Amino acid sequence: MSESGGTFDLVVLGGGSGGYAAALRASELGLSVALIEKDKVGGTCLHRGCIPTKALLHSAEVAESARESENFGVKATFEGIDMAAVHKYKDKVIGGLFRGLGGLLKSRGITIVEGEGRLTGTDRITVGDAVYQGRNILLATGSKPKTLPGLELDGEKIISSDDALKLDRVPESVIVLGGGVIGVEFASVWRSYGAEVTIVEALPHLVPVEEESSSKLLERAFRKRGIKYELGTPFETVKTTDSGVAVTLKNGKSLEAELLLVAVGRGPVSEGLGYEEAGLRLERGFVQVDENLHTGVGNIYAVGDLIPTLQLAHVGFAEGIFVAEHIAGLNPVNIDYDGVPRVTYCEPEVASVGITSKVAKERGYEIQEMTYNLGGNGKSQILQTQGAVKVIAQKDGPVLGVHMVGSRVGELVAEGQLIYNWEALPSEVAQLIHPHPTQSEALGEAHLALAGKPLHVHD
Amino acid sequence: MSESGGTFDLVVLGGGSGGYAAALRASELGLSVALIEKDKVGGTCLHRGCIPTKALLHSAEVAESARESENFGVKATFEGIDMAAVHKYKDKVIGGLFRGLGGLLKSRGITIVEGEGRLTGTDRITVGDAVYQGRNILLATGSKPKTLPGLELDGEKIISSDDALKLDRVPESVIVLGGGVIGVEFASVWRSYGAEVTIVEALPHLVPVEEESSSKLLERAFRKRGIKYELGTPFETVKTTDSGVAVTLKNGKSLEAELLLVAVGRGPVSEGLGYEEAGLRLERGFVQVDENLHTGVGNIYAVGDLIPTLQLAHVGFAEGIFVAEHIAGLNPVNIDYDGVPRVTYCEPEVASVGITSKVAKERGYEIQEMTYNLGGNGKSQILQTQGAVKVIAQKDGPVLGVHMVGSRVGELVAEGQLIYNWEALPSEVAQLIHPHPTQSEALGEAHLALAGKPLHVHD
Amino acid sequence: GQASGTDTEAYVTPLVRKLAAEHGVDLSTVKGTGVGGRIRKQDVQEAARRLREQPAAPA
Ligand SMILES: Cc1cc2nc3c(=O)[nH]c(=O)nc-3n(C[C@H](O)[C@H](O)[C@H](O)COP(=O)(O)OP(=O)(O)OC[C@H]3O[C@@H](n4cnc5c(N)ncnc54)[C@H](O)[C@@H]3O)c2cc1C
Ligand SMILES: Cc1cc2nc3c(=O)[nH]c(=O)nc-3n(C[C@H](O)[C@H](O)[C@H](O)COP(=O)(O)OP(=O)(O)OC[C@H]3O[C@@H](n4cnc5c(N)ncnc54)[C@H](O)[C@@H]3O)c2cc1C
Repeated sequence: MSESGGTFDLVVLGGGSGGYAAALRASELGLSVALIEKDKVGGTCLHRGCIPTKALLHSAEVAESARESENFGVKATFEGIDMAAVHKYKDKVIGGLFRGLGGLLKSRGITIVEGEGRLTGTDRITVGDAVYQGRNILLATGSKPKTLPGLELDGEKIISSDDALKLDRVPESVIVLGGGVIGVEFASVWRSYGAEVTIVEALPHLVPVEEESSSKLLERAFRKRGIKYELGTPFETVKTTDSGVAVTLKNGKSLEAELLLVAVGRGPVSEGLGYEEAGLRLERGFVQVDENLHTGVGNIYAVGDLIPTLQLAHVGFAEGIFVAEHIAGLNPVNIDYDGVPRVTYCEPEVASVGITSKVAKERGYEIQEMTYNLGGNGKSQILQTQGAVKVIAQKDGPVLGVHMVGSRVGELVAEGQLIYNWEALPSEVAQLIHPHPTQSEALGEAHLALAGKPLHVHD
Repeated sequence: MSESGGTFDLVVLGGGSGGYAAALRASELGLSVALIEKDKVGGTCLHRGCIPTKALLHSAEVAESARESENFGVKATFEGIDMAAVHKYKDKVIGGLFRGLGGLLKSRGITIVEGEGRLTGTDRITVGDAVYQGRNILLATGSKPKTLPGLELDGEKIISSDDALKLDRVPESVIVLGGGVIGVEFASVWRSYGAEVTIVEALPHLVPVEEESSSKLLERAFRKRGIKYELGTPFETVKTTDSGVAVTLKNGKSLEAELLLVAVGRGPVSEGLGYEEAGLRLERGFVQVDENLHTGVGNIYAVGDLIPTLQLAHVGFAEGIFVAEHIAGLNPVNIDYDGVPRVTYCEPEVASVGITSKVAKERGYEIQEMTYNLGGNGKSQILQTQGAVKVIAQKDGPVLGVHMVGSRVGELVAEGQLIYNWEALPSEVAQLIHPHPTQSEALGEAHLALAGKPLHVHD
Repeated sequence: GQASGTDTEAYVTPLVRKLAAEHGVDLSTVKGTGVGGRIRKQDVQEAARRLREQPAAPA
């Protein structure tokens, strides 16, 4: 026997970045909303993703800063990492944000349903015995760690990012399978904590979706930091041993370490939730949607990691907001995914927005490029970081891409986001002299040079 | 007997930010240029200003990071500051940038004249025996530390920023006279280095030209850091004692410390250089210019700290570039000084662009404001910094001002610079979801809220 | 108005808005060719060109 959970303008399944952003925006627009979450609102990003990893990365930064303090005239001794204290710090940050989010959802009058939901019709979601009927349904059940065929995670020696975030010790040595965002971030953390780290990546470069020059700069920096990597060499097998894991690669090499982190990507959470039964199209588990994020069935929409768009929290936010505005009849502009900023928060950071030079050429653009080396940037010299800012523009046209490597450059990509999305000409940026001495000047210098008026640029 | 130094399209007196930027841009535009510098190219900013202070501030950051390392799970012990090593680090940064600048000027074919110049006619500058004739003259002799009437600097116990940058020890205690940019930056450095610091400011607030809410946030942060301040209390006298200085204030209070830093502003370098004799108008020593930076005499222009515009290196750059383009006939757009970003690099940083709410009201704007507390910003929580981003917009109109306080917010003002100068509406910024988790999201959130679609905002 | 955030006008960027003002182009008459129907600078330039070529309305 099922009871009624009520009828809402919008029923959202999954309280992660995509789901809760939609719920917030819809309630602002006067819609009644139920948000169903089986675990904790905030989802992967807040509890097992963006926030905890960046807390680890910041304590890694503190460790490196202590280790290199004498370069800056500071006498300090680095003695090690106290993982219990790291977790305490990390959990405090998460806890504060979690309480804030909970309060926010409540204050907007959103009905929060705790429990596991299932799509049981084109306009309803069932949680236990209760049926939540929605004039519109939003699926936002997110993603979970993937692995390779035949590679089983044991949570002890062969682990996912979920396990890695709970590790109670600094491993002696780690093999990181996958040189994408998640892999290089953990590699960076563990190296700063003192571990021996080797990254195994089947493609020819670390962060392979980035501009090739960015990958190369990151590889150079990682080499200097003593992070090893095997590129273009697929994984073959792993065996657990008494002391850890023994990995063999397709090229015959074998590696040993205390741990293997499997960071080969994340797959959608879409099985057993009634999606196919309701007639949704799934591909490799991802729910397929049109440009309005509509599934093609009833009034069912889907957002976030569940659909095959960029797996980023702010994409989830943007998609959630879009769906809320769309069903409220606001006619929002479709998301330009090229214009979404990407940040990899390892040390040094990698950030980009817009398209790569490769894609620009594929699309037939005639382009101009300018790379400004951070060696010429005062603030970067003060931080003693290396890297570059590369700007790609259409010949006599707007900026098409911004690609950066260096400590803290993740904060600079917000300016790049405006430049790309507002289709600024290099000359329009060059008109504005950036504040001195900041790292943002490197972006300014690249635009000055592209506009034919280089300032601190060597030929 | 005078010999000829040659005739040039442009003769620049002073090789600081303003002078060298003009020289570089003029030479790019095909003009012949002589650049006369009595000391070192790069001027105040590179040798006694922006760069050395930011190096000290970064080593202060490293010290604080070591001191607070256990909050982040890092075991490290802070043992003290090695001033010799701080100077080595600072001088290495300066040296690298200085060599780069020298090479750049040479590679552009600029004639560098080493020596002290004097305006000896409306089209000539004399250096020793040599006369450099210019179809255009640019005066860029910059500024030097000022003091108050009756307050004499001895360079030992009563010092200027020039002396402070050379100090071979961390003082036990310092009184900083002046709560403007330079004063609060040194206060911040010394406090991080372990000194007892008291700031004396005659006006009611620290950084008194900033938005009042920014001043208050800085004051709160300084109070927490144990930096003392006396606001709205003019200085009366100082006496040197055996152990240091004894200062009395107009309100009767007296303070003692090892050192007194006088940071009450900088005055133009314009005396004895032939400026008045050539017919230039000076006010309180500042050379007066029109909106094209022309002095009204012959083809003589002036830029940088010598004229009564904002005393900032990037203002010098912008003005130098403007003059070069103007004399080359390019008809450049006049500088909007409200649109110049300002950063104070103490801990926490203060950054702004556009106008304050006070000025907005004086100009008759009806405004909307939104303050986003960094308490809601994930990355700021990870950094454990406090502060806020305040955005002021014209009612139903563009953004008029961005005002921020918090660690590292100086890098965020570059985005603010585009928003202000491109006259963006809050909704145009709100359309673009910022990368998560970055501090730049706080700027995004403020615009989302102003556009009527708050995301992570509590009512 | 823009500040309410509930408008259904197409999204324009400040640079496009400025260009339109400079050329006297009414944005509500311009069809965007950008992603999701965004009005791009080229669309404004094209509209401005058509405005210029359009014969002056009889007085
Ligand atoms: C280690 C790591 C680091 C990352 N770092 C970043 C970063 O720095 N920046 C960034 O932008 N992105 C980052 N991401 C990606 C980001 O976390 C995701 O893109 C984002 O969380 C996706 O949001 P979502 O709402 O689609 O899904 P999720 O956040 O996964 O949320 C889905 C929610 O649905 C709930 N749910 C699932 N099934 C049901 C059900 N049947 N009933 C009820 N509830 C259900 C889940 O419990 C979960 O709370 C990172 C991810 C990882 C793993
Ligand atoms: C402690 C401190 C910190 C600062 N921090 C910042 C900051 O973080 N950001 C920022 O934007 N600004 C900062 N400033 C301000 C910045 O340094 C100045 O605005 C900038 O240097 C002005 O440039 P200028 O070219 O006008 O003058 P200057 O840099 O002063 O250069 C003038 C040059 O002219 C030369 N000169 C003078 N007279 C003669 C002559 N007769 N013959 C030949 N040469 C001559 C001098 O030797 C000097 O090199 C700071 C200043 C100080 C003091």
